[in-house]
Amino acid sequence: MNEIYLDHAATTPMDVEVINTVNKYMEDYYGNPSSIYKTGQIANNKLNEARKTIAELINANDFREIIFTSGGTESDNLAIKGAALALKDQGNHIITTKIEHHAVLHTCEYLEKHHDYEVTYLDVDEKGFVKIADIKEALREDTVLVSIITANNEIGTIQPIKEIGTFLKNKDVYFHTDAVQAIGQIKLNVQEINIDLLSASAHKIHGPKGVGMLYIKKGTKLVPQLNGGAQERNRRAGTENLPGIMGFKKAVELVMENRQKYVEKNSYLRDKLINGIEKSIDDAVLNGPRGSKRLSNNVNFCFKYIEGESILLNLDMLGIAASSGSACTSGSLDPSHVLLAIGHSKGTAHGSLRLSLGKDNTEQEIDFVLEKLPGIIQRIRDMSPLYIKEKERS
Amino acid sequence: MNEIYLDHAATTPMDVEVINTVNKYMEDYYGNPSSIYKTGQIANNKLNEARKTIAELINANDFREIIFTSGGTESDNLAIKGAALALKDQGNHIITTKIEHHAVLHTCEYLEKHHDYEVTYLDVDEKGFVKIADIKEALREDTVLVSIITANNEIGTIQPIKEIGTFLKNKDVYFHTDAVQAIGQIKLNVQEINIDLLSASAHKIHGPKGVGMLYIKKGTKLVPQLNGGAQERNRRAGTENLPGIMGFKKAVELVMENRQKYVEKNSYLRDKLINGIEKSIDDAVLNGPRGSKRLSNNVNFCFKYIEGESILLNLDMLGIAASSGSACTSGSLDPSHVLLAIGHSKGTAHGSLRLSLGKDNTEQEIDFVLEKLPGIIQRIRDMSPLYIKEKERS
Amino acid sequence: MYSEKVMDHFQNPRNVGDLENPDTVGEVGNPSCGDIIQLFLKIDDEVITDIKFKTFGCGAAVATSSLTTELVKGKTIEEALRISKKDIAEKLGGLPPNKMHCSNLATDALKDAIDNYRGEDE
Amino acid sequence: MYSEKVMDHFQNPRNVGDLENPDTVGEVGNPSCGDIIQLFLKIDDEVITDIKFKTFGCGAAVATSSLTTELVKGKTIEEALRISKKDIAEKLGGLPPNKMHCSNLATDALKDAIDNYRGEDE
Ligand SMILES: Cc1ncc(COP(=O)(O)O)c(C=O)c1O
Ligand SMILES: Cc1ncc(COP(=O)(O)O)c(C=O)c1O
Repeated sequence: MNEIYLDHAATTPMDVEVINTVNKYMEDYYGNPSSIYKTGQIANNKLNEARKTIAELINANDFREIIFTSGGTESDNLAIKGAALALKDQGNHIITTKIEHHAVLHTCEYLEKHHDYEVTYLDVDEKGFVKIADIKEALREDTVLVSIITANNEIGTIQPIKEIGTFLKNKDVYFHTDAVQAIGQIKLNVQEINIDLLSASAHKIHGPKGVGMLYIKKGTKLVPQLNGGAQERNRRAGTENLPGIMGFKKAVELVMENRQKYVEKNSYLRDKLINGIEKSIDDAVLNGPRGSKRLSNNVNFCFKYIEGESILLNLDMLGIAASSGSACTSGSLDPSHVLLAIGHSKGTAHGSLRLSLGKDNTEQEIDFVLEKLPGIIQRIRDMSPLYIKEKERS
Repeated sequence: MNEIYLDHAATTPMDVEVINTVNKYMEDYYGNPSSIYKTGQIANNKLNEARKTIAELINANDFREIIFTSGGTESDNLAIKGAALALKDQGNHIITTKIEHHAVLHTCEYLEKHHDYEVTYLDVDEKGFVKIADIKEALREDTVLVSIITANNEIGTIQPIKEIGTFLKNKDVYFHTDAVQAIGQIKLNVQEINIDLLSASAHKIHGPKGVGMLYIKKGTKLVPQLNGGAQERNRRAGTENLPGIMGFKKAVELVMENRQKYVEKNSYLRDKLINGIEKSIDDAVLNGPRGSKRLSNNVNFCFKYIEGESILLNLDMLGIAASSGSACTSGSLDPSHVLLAIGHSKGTAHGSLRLSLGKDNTEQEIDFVLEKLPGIIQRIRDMSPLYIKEKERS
Repeated sequence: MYSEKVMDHFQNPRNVGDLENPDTVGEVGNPSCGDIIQLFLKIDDEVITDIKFKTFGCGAAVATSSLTTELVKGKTIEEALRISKKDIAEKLGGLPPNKMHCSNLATDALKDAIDNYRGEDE
Repeated sequence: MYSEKVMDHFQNPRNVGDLENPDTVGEVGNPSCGDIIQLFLKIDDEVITDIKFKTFGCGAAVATSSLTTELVKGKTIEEALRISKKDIAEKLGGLPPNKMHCSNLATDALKDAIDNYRGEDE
């Protein structure tokens, strides 16, 4: 049975060119980039080449504005804790949204708990959009940082990041965006958008796991969070993972080369999935917006009366890998904070299914999912006490 | 020109078996270990296999006591910040030594600066040993953590870690040790030694860069430092780097298989280097102890009247890769804190050279170094105003 | 994650559905928690002669419901009440640590049904 | 890290050593900082006719010493004093950012030597 992998928002298979790159660097470039002998200096030059490629991806002004981390989570932690602590004397208020990734939310909670910061978690509308007016209202004298996700990992909502950046321009706050889900699909221009800090992760774009980056606009103050050696210009200690970083570089090159093509292909498959599900399954609620303000690879539905994990298990039996915002997949009791933030009841939020596309998904795979999903949903609903109740009601 | 790599304490070339392992997992195991579908569950099982191997290496009681990080630096940061913050209500005093790696020292400084902790930095003797009596004296009611490096990365001193652990038993403090340099060479038994937290890094034992681990004895409280997803049982967020972790596992297997053989070989080469240098070069001071209390792969000398970077550049011209505790190699003004701690003047400390052996170094390589080094030292001394002055004096 | 036995019960749940005129019904959970289990029982002279379930919930919730119905069918009420959540988890070849709470639900629902039957609905 | 020109001067330093009866000597730095530069000059009618250096220090310190001696030999004192650290760094094809302070040392030592020569040892 061939796997139909539809969980690219969680992680992506590595591109074969990326694997080959990592391989080459594992074999031939073991030098420590901080050393002055040749193998070290060569490694250091390679590191800087990788910075240049990534700077190009987001149109950073200078390759030295890119530092490498162990992934999106670390980048978010460094950006938020690092910037907040650096501006401690200026204030202790942070603005973010209710639909951030846990890497942002739990980092904010850490600052609340361990450093007495106050955090405003902005509401979003029923499609997941943040309103500029809400940011405006939340801004205070002592606000030091605004952190807003570029595109949501669960429901695919792409925020009006440029408007937000423009609004924040000349305000005395740092603007951070978690672009982990966005960089593979959206052309971002940090200078134009006026971003101070931007997080990304390699394994979401067919790169290696355990590698991320943080864009730090020149002049942005940051208290390092991994303390130790002088690597990354004293902003992130630890021996640099050159093979992984070069794999990230290669993955970014492939994004720049193929982005448009994949976005077009995936948008088509995405809409086919959305339309097909809406046509064949009752009481299926699309989460997030439609069209160009939705990530080209994201499909997310709540199927009423049922619970998400059962859907996943049934799909898995057919070789379809997907994910859910159901609490039961995470071991907690609360379902996805994102689905609650867009207005779902907990009961409905438990029944969510996310299908996230990648570059290699085919139309046949989508057709197969569309063929099987209605039966699965019906089978689970037939078992559900809620489904009956609803039907009796009507 | 073939490189003679003698900087294994900085980083090691990956073993070909490790490369093959990483490769295999890059190609075939892309599943997200937190997911419930098969590829995810398989990845999760593999993660746990890796934990088991590493638990075996250090004789941990349970594989769930091992969590993965991005390297030694992160492990040190997590252990120290995490434990200190978890015990905040119990006290805010930490004991460590003056010869820790920067990953420990700068982390302690972070806690001093951002969380009002008090840190006692213990002196060491002229060979780099910590005295139990000093720990005893430093211990206070409000001490929550003692962090002492197992074996020093610069001068190779192996601490009496078992005595320290025994002394700390039943004291109400956590005991952390940075075993980054040690695990490849010394058989450690965390249960016997009574260790609560132990840091290690894969790339120091011919494993991949960007992967580390922290042993967290069952019941040890820890405030997570990378906040986000629920990975690593809520102790370290971020998508797990399975290929890297499996490479770490393989490297650990190779350590268990070959440790004794390499330690014997390297001890022999180490002593040949030490004796040869002492015989052929005047005013060369060995840093650190001799014999079994010294890491089998570590050679470190101060050559008086000269500065370390010049030595490295001259060695590099001959294809010999080495390192120095000279400030000029790090861009700061102060030379190695370790060399100062064992009693050297700044001037002498600037003239240090570390040669650190690895499994593939040969006796011919060592002979070549011994043949070339005296000429290099003499050439630099002939340029040095200090050398003349000393000679005039005598 | 799940044992083969859990997956077997999840894929082929025994006794799904409801009974036309049950002698008693038990229900625990609510949609916000993500789990609801309903049990429908026929009881004849203290013996559970038939039982069906409906479940809204995860794989563990479905499997524990299914196994519970299988175990208690034909047993007396007393015997049925002696089945513990631990028995259920063990008979399923274990449950993941974070799913242990699900294994309570089916036995709780059974207790609820029997309480209702005996009129002890406190 | 270092440019080819720096490495050339480091490998083949010009004018290393000292002079038997120098007309003046300049020295800056100290061992704790990791850099000392000594310059020995012969001066004839305001012209630097010979110059030698001794350096304790890193690659940049040696190379800047070497280049400085090369540049000033044959020049008048006035001309020599006009050579800035920036000139030195540029002529060496640049220095790494964290080594910029080393490029001060040689010009400072030259200034010290000339100050000493003129008796302006403040
Ligand atoms: C939006 C977003 N931010 C952050 C992360 C964390 O990235 P990583 O798992 O690479 O640490 C993810 C992915 O899990 C994500 O989707
Ligand atoms: C003793 C010691 N601790 C910590 C580290 C940091 O490890 P890493 O570079 O893997 O973060 C090193 C190596 O640099 C080390 O030698």
